[in-house]
Order: sequence, then structure tokens, then C-alpha cells
Amino acid sequence: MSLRISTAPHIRKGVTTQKVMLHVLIALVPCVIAGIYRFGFGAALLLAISMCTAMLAELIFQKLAKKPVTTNDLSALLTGLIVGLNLPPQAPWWLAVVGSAFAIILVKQLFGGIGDNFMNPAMAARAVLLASWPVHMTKFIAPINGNFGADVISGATQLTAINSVNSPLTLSGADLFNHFTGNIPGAIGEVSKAMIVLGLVYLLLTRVITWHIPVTMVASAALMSLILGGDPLSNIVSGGLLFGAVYMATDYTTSPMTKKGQVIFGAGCGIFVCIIRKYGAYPEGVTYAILFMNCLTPLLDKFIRPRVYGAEKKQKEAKADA
Amino acid sequence: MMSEATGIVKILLFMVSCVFTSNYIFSQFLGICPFLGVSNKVETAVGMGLAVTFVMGLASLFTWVIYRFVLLTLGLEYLRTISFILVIAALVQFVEMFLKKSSPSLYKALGIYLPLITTNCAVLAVTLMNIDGAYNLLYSVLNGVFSAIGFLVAIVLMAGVRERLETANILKPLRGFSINLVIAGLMSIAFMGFSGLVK
Amino acid sequence: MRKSKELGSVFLNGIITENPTFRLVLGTCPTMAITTQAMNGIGMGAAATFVLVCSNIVISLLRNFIPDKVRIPAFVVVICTFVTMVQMFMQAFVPALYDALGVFIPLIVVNCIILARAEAFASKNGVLRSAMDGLGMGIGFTLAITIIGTIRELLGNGTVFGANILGTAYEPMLLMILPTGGFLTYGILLGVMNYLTSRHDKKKLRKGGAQL
Amino acid sequence: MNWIAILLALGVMALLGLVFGIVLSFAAKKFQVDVDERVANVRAALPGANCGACGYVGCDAFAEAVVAGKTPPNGCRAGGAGAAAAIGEALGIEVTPAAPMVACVICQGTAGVAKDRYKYDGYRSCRVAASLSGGPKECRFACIGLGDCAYNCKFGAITMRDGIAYIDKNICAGCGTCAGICPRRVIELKPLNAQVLVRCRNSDVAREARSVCTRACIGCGRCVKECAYDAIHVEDGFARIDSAKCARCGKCVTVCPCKCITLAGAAQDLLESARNNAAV
Amino acid sequence: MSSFRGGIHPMKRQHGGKRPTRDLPIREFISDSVCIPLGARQGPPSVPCVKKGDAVKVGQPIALPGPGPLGLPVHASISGKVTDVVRMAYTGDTPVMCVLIENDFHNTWIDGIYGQREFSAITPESIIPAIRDAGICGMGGASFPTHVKLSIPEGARCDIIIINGTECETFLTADDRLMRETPMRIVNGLRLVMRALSVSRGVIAIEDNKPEALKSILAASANLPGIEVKKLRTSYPQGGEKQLILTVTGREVPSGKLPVAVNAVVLNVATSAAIADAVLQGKPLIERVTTIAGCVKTPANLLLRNGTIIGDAIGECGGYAKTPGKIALGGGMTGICAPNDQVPMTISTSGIVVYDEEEAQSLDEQPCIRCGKCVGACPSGLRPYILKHYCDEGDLIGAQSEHVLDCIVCGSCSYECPAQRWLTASFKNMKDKLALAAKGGNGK
Repeated sequence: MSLRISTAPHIRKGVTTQKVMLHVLIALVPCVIAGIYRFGFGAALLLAISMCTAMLAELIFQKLAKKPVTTNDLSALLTGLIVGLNLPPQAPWWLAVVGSAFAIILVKQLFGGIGDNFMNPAMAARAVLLASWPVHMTKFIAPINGNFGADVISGATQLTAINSVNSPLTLSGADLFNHFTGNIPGAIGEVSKAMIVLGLVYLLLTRVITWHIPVTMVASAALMSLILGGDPLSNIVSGGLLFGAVYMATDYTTSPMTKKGQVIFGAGCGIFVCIIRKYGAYPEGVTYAILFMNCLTPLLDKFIRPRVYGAEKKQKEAKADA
Repeated sequence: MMSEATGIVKILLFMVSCVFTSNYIFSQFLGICPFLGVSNKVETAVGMGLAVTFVMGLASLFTWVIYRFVLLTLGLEYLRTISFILVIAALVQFVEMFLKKSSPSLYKALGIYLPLITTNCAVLAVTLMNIDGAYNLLYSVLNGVFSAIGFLVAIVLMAGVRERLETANILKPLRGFSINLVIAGLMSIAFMGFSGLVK
Repeated sequence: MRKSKELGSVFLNGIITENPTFRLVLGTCPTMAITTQAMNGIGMGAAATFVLVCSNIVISLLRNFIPDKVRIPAFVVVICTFVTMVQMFMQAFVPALYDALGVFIPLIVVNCIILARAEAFASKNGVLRSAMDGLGMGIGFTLAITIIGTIRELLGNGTVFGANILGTAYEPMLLMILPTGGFLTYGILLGVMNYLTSRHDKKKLRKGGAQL
Repeated sequence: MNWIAILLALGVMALLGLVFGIVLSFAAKKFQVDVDERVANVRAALPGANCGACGYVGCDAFAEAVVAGKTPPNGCRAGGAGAAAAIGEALGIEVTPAAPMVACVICQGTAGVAKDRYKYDGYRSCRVAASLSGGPKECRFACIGLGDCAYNCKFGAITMRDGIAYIDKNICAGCGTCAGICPRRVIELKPLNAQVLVRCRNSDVAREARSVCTRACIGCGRCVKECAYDAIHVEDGFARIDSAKCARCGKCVTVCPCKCITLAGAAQDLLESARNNAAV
Repeated sequence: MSSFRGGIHPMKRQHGGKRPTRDLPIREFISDSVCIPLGARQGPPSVPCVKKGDAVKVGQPIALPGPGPLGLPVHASISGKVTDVVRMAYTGDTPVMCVLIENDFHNTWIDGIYGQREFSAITPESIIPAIRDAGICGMGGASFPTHVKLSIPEGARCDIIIINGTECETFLTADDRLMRETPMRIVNGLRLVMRALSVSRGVIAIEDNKPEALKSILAASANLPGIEVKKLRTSYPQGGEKQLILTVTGREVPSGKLPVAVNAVVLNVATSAAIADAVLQGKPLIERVTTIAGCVKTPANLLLRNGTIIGDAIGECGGYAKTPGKIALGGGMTGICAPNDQVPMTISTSGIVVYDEEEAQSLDEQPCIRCGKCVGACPSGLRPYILKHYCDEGDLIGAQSEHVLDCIVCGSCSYECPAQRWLTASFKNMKDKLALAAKGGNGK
């Protein structure tokens, strides 16, 4: 008889990195469907391109660097999809290629691959694209299956209007409904809030994420917009706030490890979103808010740690002195 | 009353601008050497940041005084670079020696960074910019202190990330300065979000 | 003959083996700050080279007169003098470049390359060798920042030295001329250089091993 | 030419210089603190691997100890003759380098040679595997082969092949970290010139040793008889070679019935002579 | 319900968790021969006092206590002939001395086993020596000599005895069955310990997934002063000593201290039953209930004599259902692997779990994705993801600064880890190294 011997534990939960990524991909399916329904074949093509590029970029980099190839964990596919969903529907194809390649190679693989990146690759890629080709990244078309007339206002300009310093705009009931169904111009993934909420519910039910980051992020954004004299609801449903809160701020690798840290992280994101939206040069602040909090995450992890069982205060101080 | 309030708001905005919008590291490329060199541990980064804040504040004060009352009155504006660098070098050395003797614990925390500050271009830059920007004494010192706090924020964030990446599986040729520059590059993207906060 | 060969190696040392930008990683601030265009790189490089050569010569001449204790302040004063001269010269004759380089011209004073060479080389070597070292280092610096400037200008603006290379169809990647582009270009180039050097060293080692 | 301006400039600079000079020289006297530069010099001569072979926490601690005279200056094994000479220079004394050592794996129990007890499947650590049911190989003196030594080698000299460790003698600095880490103690530091090694330390009786590994030393003593220099002795059930007496004739290698005595290859000679030359 | 931080719920996976065996009555099984290890527990190995060929009776001492206060005697668990006294490879790193006995199937007990004695006849001072003489060590898994645990050091005091009936480990139902079938023994054991230490409060803690056990213990302890039964939330590792103390009393055992530092003593239910047998009947500890679960044809709870070969026990359960890939002594979270099925179980073996080849295969370790699940699961409030790095690097100082010594090696972090990292194993390794270093070794 040839038995195996291993260290305990002998049973595992059965959740693997791959399964986690698969769950997130599944959670994104409603957004993908809404995006394709609203923006047609072009959007689907864009998503496919960005996903393929991400996988290829990871494969090629790891081959060149003589590292084990980890495309099987699906994280690159997920990054590619999120990059694609962050693009405006009529963006040129090369934007998807550059974005995905940047996300995978510069933001993720240079630092050692999955788990070692300190910044959300998709978010960084979006910021890079926005800074590099602002014209392409802020031109949004009206959805094809909508009832939008010629007087379309783009998502970004609407955000500017909502956060205008002098007379902030409040979305009407019909507008809000359109935001929920995705009948608005915007980036492919972020238009339909109902689908995003559906994804959130799925992620919460499968316990891939906890409520801490998305809820605190949205709540603090609402509170902050109230303080800054805007309409909280309009602020929440417009732009990429929900999409960012559900899919990007919750990225394991770049968000804090402890629940307390996650609450601070979420709150920070929400606050910065509103500040940048209201005062910043960019109409949309979600990207930068999350990126900034990503930079802060290592410090949050360093200083916010769970209380060790049995550690007394006195002992801690004594240790610090020694 | 109203003008006083707007004055305070103006000063506040100026501070935000110094720390975030025109951050010395991420948007002006000043003080990169110590930023890359002394950011491997959060604790040392805080020490360096505080030391820089201290020296930049003092340097702004002294150079403004010297410029305004010595160089300007004598019509020797072209001597400002040379006299400022002397002021900074002397200041740093004096502060170092003073700390070493009077407060060994503070010296232990800050002292080792002080000699590095002489060649920190951020210090000289801030004194020159105070002159170029025609700031008054208050704004000069504020500029010095809050630009340095911007530096502190940047270097502490950087140190946090670097500490975390100690365990990362980074390719050999990229380790060291190379990956640190990439980190700084990515962080500067995040800081781009603050552009326009202060117009 | 032998002497000129030796001078040549001192000269090449600064360009390749101890390239201040890629090998020693000195003077990082101007390296990234002014390299939004290739032209700026040349301008900055020329200014720095001038200061390097002059200060190296003067310090080498004075090396036996300067007391050890005050050598650093003395070096700084010498460097500062030349920097101020360059500053005045540029302000008068190339005002466009002067504006583009901005505060980084006076900041040549605190550029670690110059002080480092003064301390490590000029204060220990003869005039000719010091001048060669300054020239080599200066050209190495110039080359490096021109390369960075070229890459950033090409990608960020589609041009090199102002001439359109990539055609009108190319949509410039604005990021490259923003600070981020500076950090990333320099960082990745540094990584590539490290890789090439380590490969070179390994090859050399293998060769050496075979000879044993 | 505006002579006054020049004079003024000179005057101002001189005044500034004078003021700072006076203040600083005064301060320097007042705040004088002595620092021993020799520690830094010695530290600079060390390889900086912080391997701990010298018995101190790291290179810094060793440098301090050398300057304080607490440890002999040739104590850095990783740095070898080069470091010893450099330390001597830094301290201004003559330092004779210690004999260069390399780590050697005292086991040849590769897969197929040594019998397996079970398949280990878990945290990749020899130490952990060794503590589980007597280790994955039947022989309790065998190299476990999960690479604790390779993982901890600061110089990248160790690779794991076929279930045992191989040490590249060209890279090995002789720091001894691996020898300290190995839970089975199958790595030993030997003088660089000790080329003839008994590569087994199974102290069980011959029958048992033989039953778990085809290359186990069974303590038969044939090598002892063959050795003309009285360099080999059997203790604890296995043979040991005294490298000081060994003349490297290689006769024992030929008579060993279990092929557990090995002679290092010809490359070893070259390397050795190269190192000797370098030392001279 | 108050509880400790963190924890996991590893109950429902693989072979239905506890379901197959929880409703099966305990069945006695006595095998043809036993192999009794003398050193497979904490403390010095016992010294054999029989030799090959000796005839022994059940309960006869076959080994005398080893040196030091932790020494314990070992008793023959079956009657018959000693066939060998020999060193044999066991689950640890070195072989242990074992006594092999062949069964004569007479089951002859030694003299002096008396029937149930009255409580009043027992003096408090006689209890702890009786426990030692019966060879009782902790039966929950750690196998620490019980008499040492009950010897309250000078200056300390104890005001609560907690009987651990949580059985939070996966697969195991031995304690559950014991509580259901012989609750009185457990309660008596508790009463004896309370009397020995003159403590007025005793708590029997049971997780809320064992309602029948709860009911039966409640009934057995009704009207007894000072004894209460506490229902706890089902969560692993609720039965961890420190976690249990926190849940029951709200006290935290200070880092690096024993439970007695917060005036508490925790005993396993099986230990408690053994104490009752030893003190009231004079019976040494020779048998225990063990759950045989996993990939066997008919999982069961068997009452096994100490030293039963695990292969025999598995045979009693109908043999393997599939080719076995791994056999572990103990539950899924903390069990120790057996090298083959010819090794014996011991008094601390609460379960024998067989995994098939597929289950036995562990996935490759992948890079940490920093999901934070380990931090959430850790009942000690550690940060396993960072700690693992220090442990891998062999950084003793770094690992201590991340409180590796507060790790209770429960396995929760490894269980949760989606990257399949061997977190717990690396911590245990580091703890061993540190213990060695503290003893004066170099810790490497």
C-alpha cells in the first residue's frame, strides 16, 4: 500500500483561485449582456479583444520571463474583461489592446504576477488610457436599444452637471430608471446599475466578497455628496461608482486584508470619488479614488491588524519599548 | 471679515495644492533620489520625510530673509543659487550637529537622513521657487513645509508599497531602482486624480 | 600611446561601464523631469557636461589646496559658479530651452553626478584625466537622457526632435510626456539595462571559467 | 566692468562663508562625537550575505566583533581569503585566511537508490517531512530532498535533483547555512581539497542499511584495509575519511562494494589551483 | 451566543461530515493482537517492565512512568502473551518503543478492580494519584498527562473546570456518542475533578449541533450543584482550549500562558469519563471510543483497546470502500498521517479517517492572492499571509513579531486558503524551531 502523508489539515474548503475568478466572471455576465444589448456587436468585439490580449500578454510575458504560466487561474481573463467593460463602446480596438497589455504586463506581471501587484491592473489601465487618449475615452454614444434623441448628453457631462458647483443637477425619476436599465450613454459595463447590483448579490451569495467595501464605499460617497451639496442618489447611480465599488474596489490583492481596513478603504474611496467629481479636473473620480486607496492599502494592512488572542496591552507596550 | 475667510480658504487651498496637486515627487520630479533611496521601510521613510519637512521649512525661512534683505538690496540676485546652497548646507550641518548633542533620540530617528538632504534637490528647488513665485514670507514657509509634507506623503506611501513588495516574486533585473521607478510611475497615475483640485 | 589609450578608457567608463543614469542611477530628477522631448535631453546634457568638465578641471587643479574638511562646500561653490554661468548663458541665447528646463538648470548644482565625480574622481586625479572623466560622464548622461527623451517624445507626441516620425495616423500616447511616462520609461529602461549587463557579465564569467 | 558689483559679490560670499564657517567650526567643536570608522571599513570588506556562518547575526555584527577583537578576523567563511585580506587591510594587520571550506552532501540516496517509505504531500520542507512518520525515505539518514538547504542558500549554489541536494562547489561559499538547516545533517563542511568522501552516514547495522538503500555504507571496512595512509576509520557503523591524512589516491573508491565513496571530478583540481593562485 | 473571533465551518464536506456515524451506537471491538506504543504522547516515554514471552492480564502495568513529573505508566489492554518489545516506526520522526501482545481472548482483568465506589468513600487527595496511576492523558488529541494538568501550581488557583464536549473536528462523533450513551461517567468525572481541586463550578460545553448529547448530559447532571451545561455555537475551533475558555468564561488566556493563568482547567469528555472509571472503579485507561470514518465500507464508532492496529479496526468496519490514499489519526483538520495501516492507534486517537486517492491528493501551492480569508478565519487574530513568508524564510525574529507562538495550529487558515497554501504546517514548523531555539539549540 502506498499512502500519502501530508501535514494537516487534510480537508480544504475546495475554493481555488480559479474558482474565485470564475465566480467574478459569472457575476460580470449580466453587465456584459446589458452592455452588448445596449451597444451592439462592437461592444462584444471590444470585450473579446481585451480579454484575448490580456491572456496573450500574460502567456507571452511568463514564457519570456521563464516563469510558470498561470493563465489557468483566469485572473488575466478577468482583468481583460474589466478593462474592456471600462471602455466606451465605440472605442477603437487598439485601445483595448493597449489597455489590457498595460494592465497585465506593467501593473501585474512586472511585480511578480497574481497577488503581488499593489494596484488594481484594470483601474490603472483605465487611468492610463484616460490620460493618454482623453478624446476616445470620454466620447460616449447613445445606446442602440434606447429612446435617446439627438440631445444626448454623455455620461461624463451629466456627471459634471450633477456636481456643478453652482446649481447641481438632480436626476429625475425617468433618468434614474434609465440608469437602472442601462439606457444611458457610458462605458460598456457600467451603464446598467440593475445588472451591477445583480452581480453584487451573486458575489455576496457565493461569499467571494463581503459587504464591507462596496457598502461603505457607496454609503460614504452618498454622505460626502450630501455634505458637498449634491444629490446623493444621482451621484451614486451615475458614472462608474457602482461598477467600481462592486468589481474593482473589492479586488482581493489591492484591498486591505482586515474588515476594519476594508471599511476604511471603502470609505476613503467614496470620499475621494466625491471630492474629485466635484472639484477635480476629471468629471469621473472612481478610478483615481480607488487607485489612491490602492496605494494606501499597504499602510492600512501594516497598521490595522486584528487583535491577537491573549495579547495584553501592557505586553504590547513592553515589546515596543524593547 | 469676508476677506479674512477667503484668505484662510486660499491658504488651505495652497496647502492642498502643495501636498497633492503639485506633489513634488509625482508631478514635479523633485527629490527623487532620497525618495527612491530611503523608502524601503515605513519607519525610516517617516523619519526622512520629517527631516525634510523640518529643513525645508527652515531653509525657506532663511533663504527668503537672505534674498529679500541681502541679495535684493545689494542687487546681487544672480548669487541666489550659490548663497542658497550654502545656507542649506550650513543649516543641515548645524541641525545635524545640534541634534546629535542635544537630543540623541531624535538624532537617532532623523540624524542619518540629514546629510542626505543637502543633495536633495527639493530643498534647493523650493527656495528657488519661492523667489520665482514671488511669495511673501508666510507663503514661502508654507510652501516649504507643505511641499515637504507632500514629499512625506509620497515617500511613506512608497515605503508601504515597497515593504509589501518585499515578498513579491519580482524578476531579478527589475529589482531595486527599476521596479521602484515603476511603482512611482503607477502611483503618479493615482495622483493625477488630484489634478485640477486647485485651479 | 598608452596614455591616450588610458584616457580613452576613462572617457568610455562614463559612457558605458559607469553610465551615471543607467548604471549609477544618479541625477534622477532631471533625467525624468526634462525628458519630455529629445531636444531637452540634449540641452540639459550639454549644460551638465559643461559644468562637469569645468568643475572637474578646476577641482582637479585645486585638489592640493583645498583643506580636506571643507572640500565639499568648496566643491559646491565651484560647481555653483559654473551653473550660474550656464544659467546666464542659456537665458541670454536659448531662452526657449531655458524656459523648458526651468528650475532644473540651477538644480544642476545638486545633481549628484557632478558632486560625486568631483569627490570620487577629480579630487584624486590629474587635470587631463579629470577633464576626460567629466566629458565621458557628461556624454554618458546626455546620451541616456536623450534616449529617454526620444522614446517619450516618439510615443507621447509621435515626433523625434520635433520631426514627425510616426505619421498622422498615430494617435500620441499623452501619458508618455506626463510624469508617469517619465517614471515608467526610466524604470523599464533601467530594468532592460540591468538584464543586458547581467547577461553580459554571465557570458564573461562563462568565458573566464572556460579559460581556467 | 562694474568693479563695485564684483567686489560686492565677493564680499557677500566671503561674509557668508565666514559666518557659516565660524558657526560651523564652533558647532563642530561643541558637538563633537567620536565614531569608529574601522567598523565601516571592515563591513565594506565583507560579502554582505548575512549568512551567519561566523556565528554572528549578520555582517554588521561580525564587523563590530572583529574591530572589538572578539572574534578572529579570518572568521568570515563566505568571503574566504579575499575578505580576510581586505579586513587585514582595513585594520592594518596581517590576516591569514582560514582554509576554504565547501559544503558536501553526505548522501547518494536518489530516487530508486534509496527506498521510499511514503509519498510526501504537503508543506515543502524537509524539516516537516522528517518529523512525519520517520520521513519519506526508509533510510533515516538520507537526504529528504525537499530543498530546505536550496531555499536557504544565500548564494544559489544548491539544486535539488532526483530527490537529493547537489551543491555547486564553484558557487558554494562554505558558509555552512545548509549544514545547520538540514534536519538529517547530511550536509557537512569539508575542506575544499577533500575530494574523497564517504557519502553515507547510516549507522544502522549492515543488513538494515543495505535493505533501505543500495548505496549505503555498510561499514564493511574494505576501504580501511585498502588505505595506505591510515586515513579511513569505521565509527558508528560507517566509514569516515580524515582529509588531513588522505592522499587522494582513490583506491578506496574502487574497492567500495556499495559505491558510496566518491572522488570529485577533475574540474575540482582546476578550481582548486585557480583559488590557490588567487590567494597567492 | 458569545464566541471567539474567526473560525470556520468545515462540517458538511466529504463523506457527509459527521452524519454517517453520529447515530450509530458504540460497538466494542477487540482485535487478535495489539501493539502498544510507550512514547507516543507528551512527556518522557514510559519504561517497559515486561519482556517477550510474559503473560499479561488486562490492566496490568507493562511500562513504568518515565522520569520527571510528566511520566505515566502504561497498562496492558488485552490479556495474553507479550510477543515482542521492540522499537517501531510510528507517526513521529523517530521510532518508539512498542509492546506487542497476542490476545488469548479470555479478557482476564487484574485483581483489585472494584465495582462502583461511593463518592463519599473517596478523599480529595487520593483522586489525582489515582488518575496518574491509571495512566490517563488528555484524550482530545494533545495527550498531555492529566494529573499534571490538574496539579495547580503554587500561587495559582482554579475556579472553573470546563469539560470539552464541543467535538468541533470534522468526521468525529466519538465524544458525541459517549455523551449520549454514558453521560453519567462524564458527569462523575467532572464531579471528581471538582472535588479534587475543591472547585465549585463545573461547565460541560457542547456545540449546538449535538442536541441529543446536550439533552442526555442535561438529564445526567440535573440537580447536581455547581454543574452547568452550556450550549455553544457550532464553529471550528470552538473546542480549542483557549477558544473554549473565552467562549465559556469570557476570559482570555494571556499569550504564552497556560489556562490556569485565568483560573480554568479544560478536560475532554472522554478524559472525564476515564477519570470516573479510574477513581470510582480502579480501572486503568485501556480503551477509548474511536470514530472510523471516511472511505470505509461501514463507518462506525468503535470501542477500541489501546494499541489496536488501525488496519484491524478498518477491517471491522468492512474494509476500504475505495483504494485508500491517505489514513489520518484524528479529524480532518488536525489529524496526523499514518505511514501505513499496520500502525496502532493510541489512547489519544479520537478518529481514524481514510481518504481515497483523489481526496488525498493535495493541489499545488499557488501564489497568495491576498484575499484575507486566512486573517478572517484565524481564531488567534494572526495574519497568516505575512507569517507564512517569515516561516518560509526561516526568520525566527520576524515570525515571533507576527506572534507565531500564539498560533494554535488549528488549520483554519489552510482550510480557507484558495491558493492552497500550507499555512498551518509552516507555522507549526516555526513553532517547533522556536521551541528548539529556546531550549538552546540553534533553531535551524
